[in-house]
Amino acid sequence: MLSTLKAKFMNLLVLYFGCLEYKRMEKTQEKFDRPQLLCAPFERKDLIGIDLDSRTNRKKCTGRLKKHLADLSLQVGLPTDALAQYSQAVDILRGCNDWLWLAACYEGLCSTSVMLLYPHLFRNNVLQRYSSLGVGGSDSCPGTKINPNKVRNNPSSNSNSLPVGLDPSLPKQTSKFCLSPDDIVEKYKEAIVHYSKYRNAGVIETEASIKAVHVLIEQKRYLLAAEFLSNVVFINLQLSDEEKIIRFNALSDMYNQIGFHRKAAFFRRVAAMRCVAPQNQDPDWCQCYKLLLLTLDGYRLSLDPALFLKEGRPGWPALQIQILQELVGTSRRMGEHGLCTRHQAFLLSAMLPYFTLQEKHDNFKMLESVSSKCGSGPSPLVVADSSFIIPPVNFPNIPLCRYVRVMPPSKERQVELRDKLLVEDPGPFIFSPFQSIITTSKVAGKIDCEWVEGDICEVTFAFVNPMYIQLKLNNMMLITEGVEFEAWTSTVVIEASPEAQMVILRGRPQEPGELRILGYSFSLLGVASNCKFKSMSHLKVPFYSLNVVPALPCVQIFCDSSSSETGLVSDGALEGESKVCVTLNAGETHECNIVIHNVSSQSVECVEVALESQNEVEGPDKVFQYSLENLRAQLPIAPGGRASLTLYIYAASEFLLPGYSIEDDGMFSLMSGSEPPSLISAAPSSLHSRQSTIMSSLRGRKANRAHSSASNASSKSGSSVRSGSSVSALAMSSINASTPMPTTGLCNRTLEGLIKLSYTGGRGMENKYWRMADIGISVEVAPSLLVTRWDALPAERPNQCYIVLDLLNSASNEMDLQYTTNKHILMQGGESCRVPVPVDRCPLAKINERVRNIRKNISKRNADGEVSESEILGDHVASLVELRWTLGPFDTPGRASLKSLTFPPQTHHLITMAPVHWDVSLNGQRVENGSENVGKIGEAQRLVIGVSNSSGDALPPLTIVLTAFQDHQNGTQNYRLEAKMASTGATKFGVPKLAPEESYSHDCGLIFFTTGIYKIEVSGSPSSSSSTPYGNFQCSSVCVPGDHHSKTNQHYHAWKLAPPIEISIVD
Amino acid sequence: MSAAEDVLFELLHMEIVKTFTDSKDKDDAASKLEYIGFTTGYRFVERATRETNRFKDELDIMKYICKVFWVSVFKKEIDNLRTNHQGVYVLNDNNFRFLTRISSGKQYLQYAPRFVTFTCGLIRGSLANLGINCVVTAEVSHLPACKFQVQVQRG
Amino acid sequence: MSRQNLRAIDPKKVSGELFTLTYGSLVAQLLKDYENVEEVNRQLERIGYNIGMRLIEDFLARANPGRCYDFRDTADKIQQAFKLYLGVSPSIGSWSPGGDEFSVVLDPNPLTEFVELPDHLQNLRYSNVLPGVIRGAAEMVQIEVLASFIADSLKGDNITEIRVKFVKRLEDAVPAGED
Amino acid sequence: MAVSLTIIGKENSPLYIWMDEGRDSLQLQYLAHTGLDVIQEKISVGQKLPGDSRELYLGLLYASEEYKIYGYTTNSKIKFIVITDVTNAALRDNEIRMMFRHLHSIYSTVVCNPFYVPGEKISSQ
Repeated sequence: MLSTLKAKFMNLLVLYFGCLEYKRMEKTQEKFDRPQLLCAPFERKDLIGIDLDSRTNRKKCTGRLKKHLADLSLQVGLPTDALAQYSQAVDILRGCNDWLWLAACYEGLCSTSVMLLYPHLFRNNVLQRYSSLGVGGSDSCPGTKINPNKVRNNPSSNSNSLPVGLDPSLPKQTSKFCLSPDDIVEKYKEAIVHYSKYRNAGVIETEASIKAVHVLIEQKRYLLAAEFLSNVVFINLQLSDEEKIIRFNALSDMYNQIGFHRKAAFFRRVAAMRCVAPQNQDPDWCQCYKLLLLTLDGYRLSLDPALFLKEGRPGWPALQIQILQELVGTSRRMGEHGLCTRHQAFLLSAMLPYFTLQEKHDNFKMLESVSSKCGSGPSPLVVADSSFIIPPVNFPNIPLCRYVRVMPPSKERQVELRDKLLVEDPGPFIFSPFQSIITTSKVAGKIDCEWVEGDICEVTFAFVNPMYIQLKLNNMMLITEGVEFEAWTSTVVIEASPEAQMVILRGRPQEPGELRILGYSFSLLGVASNCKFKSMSHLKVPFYSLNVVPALPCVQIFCDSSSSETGLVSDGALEGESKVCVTLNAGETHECNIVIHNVSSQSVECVEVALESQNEVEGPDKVFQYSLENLRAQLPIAPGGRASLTLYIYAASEFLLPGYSIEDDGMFSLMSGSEPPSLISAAPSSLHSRQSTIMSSLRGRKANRAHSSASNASSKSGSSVRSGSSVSALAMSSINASTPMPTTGLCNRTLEGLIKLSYTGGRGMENKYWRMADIGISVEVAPSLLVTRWDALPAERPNQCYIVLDLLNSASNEMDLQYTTNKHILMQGGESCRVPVPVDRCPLAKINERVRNIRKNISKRNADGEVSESEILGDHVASLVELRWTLGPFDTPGRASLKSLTFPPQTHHLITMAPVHWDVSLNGQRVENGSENVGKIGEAQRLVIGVSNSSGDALPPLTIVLTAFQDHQNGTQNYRLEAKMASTGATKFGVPKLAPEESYSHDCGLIFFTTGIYKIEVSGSPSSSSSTPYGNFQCSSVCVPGDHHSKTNQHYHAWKLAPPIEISIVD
Repeated sequence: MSAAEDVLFELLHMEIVKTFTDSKDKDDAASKLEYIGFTTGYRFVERATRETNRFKDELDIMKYICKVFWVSVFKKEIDNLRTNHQGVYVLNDNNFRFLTRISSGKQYLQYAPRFVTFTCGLIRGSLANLGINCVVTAEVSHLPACKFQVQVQRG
Repeated sequence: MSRQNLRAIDPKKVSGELFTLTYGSLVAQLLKDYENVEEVNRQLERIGYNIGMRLIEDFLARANPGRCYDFRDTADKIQQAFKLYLGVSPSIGSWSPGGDEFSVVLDPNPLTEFVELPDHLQNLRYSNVLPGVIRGAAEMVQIEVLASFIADSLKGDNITEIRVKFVKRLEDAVPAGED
Repeated sequence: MAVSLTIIGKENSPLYIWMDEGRDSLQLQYLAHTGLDVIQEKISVGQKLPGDSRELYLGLLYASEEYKIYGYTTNSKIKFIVITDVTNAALRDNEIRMMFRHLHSIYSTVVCNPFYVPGEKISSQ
C-alpha cells in the first residue's frame, strides 16, 4: 500500500519535474527583446496608465523574466544557474527601481545560497515537510509543546550542515554568485526593506523575515534573529482571528528557537488571549487554556508545587500571578471546575509570599468559591484532549509548619531494650569517643525514640497561620512509609492568630520495623493537600524515621484505695496515679496494696521490681518491704487482669533526740546542760512523773523523790555512776521552754520511695524489650515518740541493767506506750516522761566477737574503738528494748527503735555483763534480787559468797571486800557499824585466778547487835599485783591501739554485787 | 610608609582578628572572620566593579582580582597567578600586608592563619558576587608570603 | 582586560570604602554574636579604644603635630587626624565655657555612608568606634577624656556629633610627641 | 524621563520596580521581563560579537510600538532595565547611559548597607 503510494508519488514528481524543465527550456529560448511583463497578483491593477514601451518597463520585463527563469532553474535543481540568473536579474531590476521584484531576487539569491551552504537546513525535522505549507514554513501545530533547550540545541548539533566531504568553500567555487553567510543576512534585510514598501507584500515580507531567522538560527546569531522577528511583529497584515493566533504561535515558536523564552511566552499568551478576545465571535476557551499552559515555562512557573518551591522562586511574581489568574478564569469558563480549583489553590499557595493581606483574603475567598463547585483531589488531572497533566496542589505553607516533634511514648509506655544494655558495655574508654561521632553522624531525621506496635503514638506540630483567616483542616493525618501504620484523622482548626499553634496527630503502628513519617495530609476548602517534609526546606529533614518495636503489654500501677486505711491518701485519688502519699506516725507500719493492672492486649509474663529511695539514713528496704515471689506467682497477668503487690511501709525515723553527741563534753547525757533538752524528767522511775510540755513551771523543783529501788540502787552504786538525784537536778536546771526545739524528729518529714516495676510479655519479650512502670510512694512521717535522753543504771538483778529513757510524745494525740512486756504508760500529746527499761546485760562474748570482727578490718570509720564499743552496746540495747505504742483515736500501732543509740564509756560496764558472777547465800538461802532477808539480833548470819567466772576468758586473781552499811533513806549512809555488828571470818579475801566457768566460794558469818536494816556491799577488784596486765580486759576489751585515755580509769574499776545484800535484823 | 587610610584599615583588621580570636567561642572565630571578609568582599566588589567593563570569562575575573582588586585593598598586585584551567587558581602574594607586621620566623607561623582568614573570605565574597562560587584556602609557609588557592565549585 | 578597566579610581576613596564596608561587616557580625545591643556598643567602643592607642603612634610619626599645649590644641589635632585618616574635616565647636569640653561634628560620617539603620536597632550606636579611637589616642598622650555620641544623623538627628570632655591629665605627662 | 525602572537580581527576579504613575504596570512589566531575554543573550558567555565593547551598558534591547527598552548589567549579574517612550527624543543614548550609571551607583550603595541582605527586595529608595 505504502509502496504503491510512494511509486505513484514518484511518478507525479517526475511529471512535475518534466513540466518545470519544459517550462524552463521554453523560457530560456524566449526572446528577450519583447518579453511579457510578469506581475504579482496585486500589481495588475497598477498597470493601467503605465507606458509599457518605456525603456524602464522593458528592462523591468527582462529582469522579471530573468528572475522567473532563475526560479525555474532552482526548481529543477540547477542552483548554480539560478544564482547566475538571480544576479543578472538583480542588476537589471535595481536599475529600474522595481523594488518588489528586486526583493524577490534577493530572496531567491539568499535561498539558493542557503541551499548550498546549509543543505541540511529544514531537513532535520521530518515534521517540517508537512508543516512548511503554513506561513513561513515552520509553524508547528499549536499545542505542540516545545522543549526550549532542545530546539535551541538543534542547530548546533548539526552546525556543520554541509554534507560530509564537502568543503565549505566549495559553493563559492561552484558559483561566484553564491553569497557569504553575512551577505545572506544582508540581502535578506534588503529584501525585507523593499518588501515593506508594498502594503500588499506583508505576507511575503513575513515569509522572508522568517526565512532569514532560520538562517540566523543556523548561524547562531540570535540577537539578529530577534531583530528580524521583532520586525515581523510590526508587519501589518489583514488576518482573521484564527490566522492571527497561528501567526503569534509561530512567532512564539521562533522565539523559543532562539532561546528567548520570555518573548515566546509573551506571544503565546497574546495568541491565547486572541482565542477569547471580546470581538471574537466564537471564543475558544479550551485552546486559550492550552496555550496559556504553554506559556508557563517562559515565566518560570511549574505547576508542580514541590518543584516550584524548590527552585527558590525565581521569576517575576506579578506576571506569574496574572498568568495563574488567567488559568483560573479560563478553566472556569471551560467548565473545568476541578482544574479551576487546582489552579486557584496553586495561585494561593505559590504566590502567598507576594500577596498583601487583602490579596490573601481575596484569593482565599476565591478558592472557597471555586472549590465549592469541585474540590481538588490528591491525584494529577489530565487536561482533556491533550497531554497536559496538572499535578496535585498542596499547601505546605498554609498553614506553615514551624517544627515537628515526634513524641516519644509517655513515660509509662517507654520501652527499653535489655539485651542491648548488656552487649554495649565494652568499657568506658573504647566507646565514648566514637559513640559521640556515631550519634552525630546519624541519618538526618532519625529519631531516638521507639514506638510500640499497637500503641497510640503522637506527633506534635507547631503551625503558623499566614492567612489571618481561620483555617479548618479536615481529615488531617500523618503520611508515613515503612511499616504499616494506622493514621488517625482529625479535624483541626488553626485560628487566625499570628501565634504558633500546636496540633497533635495520632496513629497506631501495626507492625514492628522502621517507620518513616514523611509529612501530613489534610483537606482545606476541599483541596486535598499532601505536605511532605522534604518539600519544606525550612524543616531541614526530608522525613523522620523511628523504630517500632513489637507489641508489649502495658500496665497501670496504682495503690488500691479500697485497701487503704486512715492516713493513706492517693494523690488525686485517681486510678493509675503513679504517686501515693501516706502519712504515718514515726514507727508505724502500714500495709499498702499496689495493684498492677494490665491495660493492654498483651499479657505480662515477666516482672522485676526494684526499689529506689532518696533516704540515705534509713535504707529503702527498711522502710519498704515487699515480696517479689508473691507477685511472680500471680503471673502471667492476662490482658485486663490485675495483680497485686503488697508493700509494707515502716515509717522509719530517728527516735533519738538529734543533736546528742557523746563528744559534746564527755559528760553523761542526762547531765549535759549544754544541750537543748526539750523536756524535764524526775528521777528515773517506773512511777513515772508526768509533766506537761510547759515545763518552765517545774524549773527548780527538787526532783529527789527517788523512792524506787532502782534509784536507791543507783544512788548507792558507787564511784562510776553519778547519783540519780544529782542528775535530775542538773537536768532540770537546763529546762527552758523557749529553747528552740530540734527540728528533725519533731517536724514531719517525708520519706520518698519509688517502686520500679519492669515487665514484659508478648512478642516484645522475645525481642528483649521491657517496659517500666513506677509508683512513687511518699511517706510523710509525723513525729510520735522521741527519746530525748537516755542513761544506763544498774538493775536489781546482776544480769540486767536499766536503760532509763526520757520519752516525749511529740504527737498531738494521746499515746499508750508499752515499754516492757507488761508495763505501759499513757502519755498525752506533747507530754514527756522517764521510763526505766530492764535490759539483759550484754555478754562479754558478744562484744569480743564483734571486736574481733572489727579488728579484722580496721576501717577508718571505726578507728575509734570506744565508739565501736558504744555502738555495740547501743545495738545490744536497741535489740532488746522495744517501745510499742498505740496512738490516736484509732489506736494506730507502732514501734520505736533505739537504733544508733550510743552510750558513753562510763556506762559501759553497766550494760556489759560482768565477768564476775556472784552467787550469794545467807543462812543457806540464796540471796535473790529483791528477796527479803531477815535475821535475829545476836545470831550469826552465815554468808557464803560464791564467785564464778562468767566471761569467756580467765579472770585474774581478785580481792573481794565485804562492807556493811546502813542506809538512812535520807541520803546518808552510815558505814560506821563497829558497834552494831561483828563478823566472823574474813571480810576481805583473795580469789585465785579463775578459768572460764570456774568458781570459788568463801564463807563468813555476821552478827548484828541492834535491829535495823543493814546492807552489805560486796565488791571485788583485781589484786593489785595483777591489775595492769588485765586492765584491758576488765572494762574495755575493745580498746584499739593508740587509745589510752580510757585505761587510766580502769584501774579503779571494781565489780560489785548489785544490789547490796539487805538484811533486816529483828528482835 | 603606607597611606594613612591603609593604616586605619590595617588596625581595624587587627582588632577584628583580636576580637574574634579572644572571644568566648574560639571555635567559631575562623568562620566568623571568614564571613566578615565574605560580606565585605561581596559588597566591596559591587562598588569596585562599577567602572569596570563586563568580564569576558572566569580568567578575566581572576585577573581583575589579582590586579585591580588587590591594588585597591593591598596597594600591590598579586605577584603570581597560576591556574590548571580546571577551576583551580593559585594566587601568590610574596609580601602579604597583613603578615608583614608579625615578626618573621617559624615560631610565629602558628599565628598566621588568623591573619589570612579575613582575606580568604574577602576573595570568596568578591568572586561569589561576580558569579563564581568557590572555596578559598590560604597557605603560609614562610612569612610574610601567602598563597591563596581558589577552587571553583562547578554546577 | 580592556583599557577601560584600568581607569583610575580615586584610591583614597576606594580604601575608605573598604574600611567602611569592613566596619559594617564587623558591626553586623557583632550584632549576630551578641543579642544585646548595649554590649555591641561597648565592644565597638573597646575596639575603637584599641585602635586609637596604636593609631596615635602613626599619627605622631606621620603628621608631626607638635606638642599639645591646651585642650584646644587637642581638638585641632583630632580634627587633623580625621582629615588624615578618614578624609573628612569635622568641625570643632560648642566649647564649654571652661574650655574642657567640645564637640566634633561630622559631616558626613564616612562610616555611615551606606548605612540605613533598621527599626529594631535604634539603640545601636553604629559609629561607636570613633569615640573609642579618640579616647584611646588621647590616653596615649596622657590625656584622659570622655567621648561619646550625642547626636547621630543615622537616627534622624540633624548632625552627627561626638562630645569630647577633658577629664584629667595623667601622671608622668610627657607627651609622646615631644622629641 | 523614563517611564519605568527595574532592578533585577542574579536569578532574574525583580528586586525593585518603579513605574511612572498612570501607566499600565503589567504591560511595562511584560516589556521589562521580555527584555531579559535580550540581556541574557547579550551577556551570555561565548557571545563574541564584533564590536562588542563589553560595556556594562547594553544599549537598546528592543523597541515596541510605544516604548523603548534599554538594558544594563553589572558584573555581579544584576540587571537594570529602563523603559522610555518611543516618542521621547530628548533621551539620547548617552543620557540613558548616565541614568544607568547613576542607578548602579545607588544600587551599590544599597548593597553596601551592612543591614541589607543581597537578594532581598529593596525596600528603600
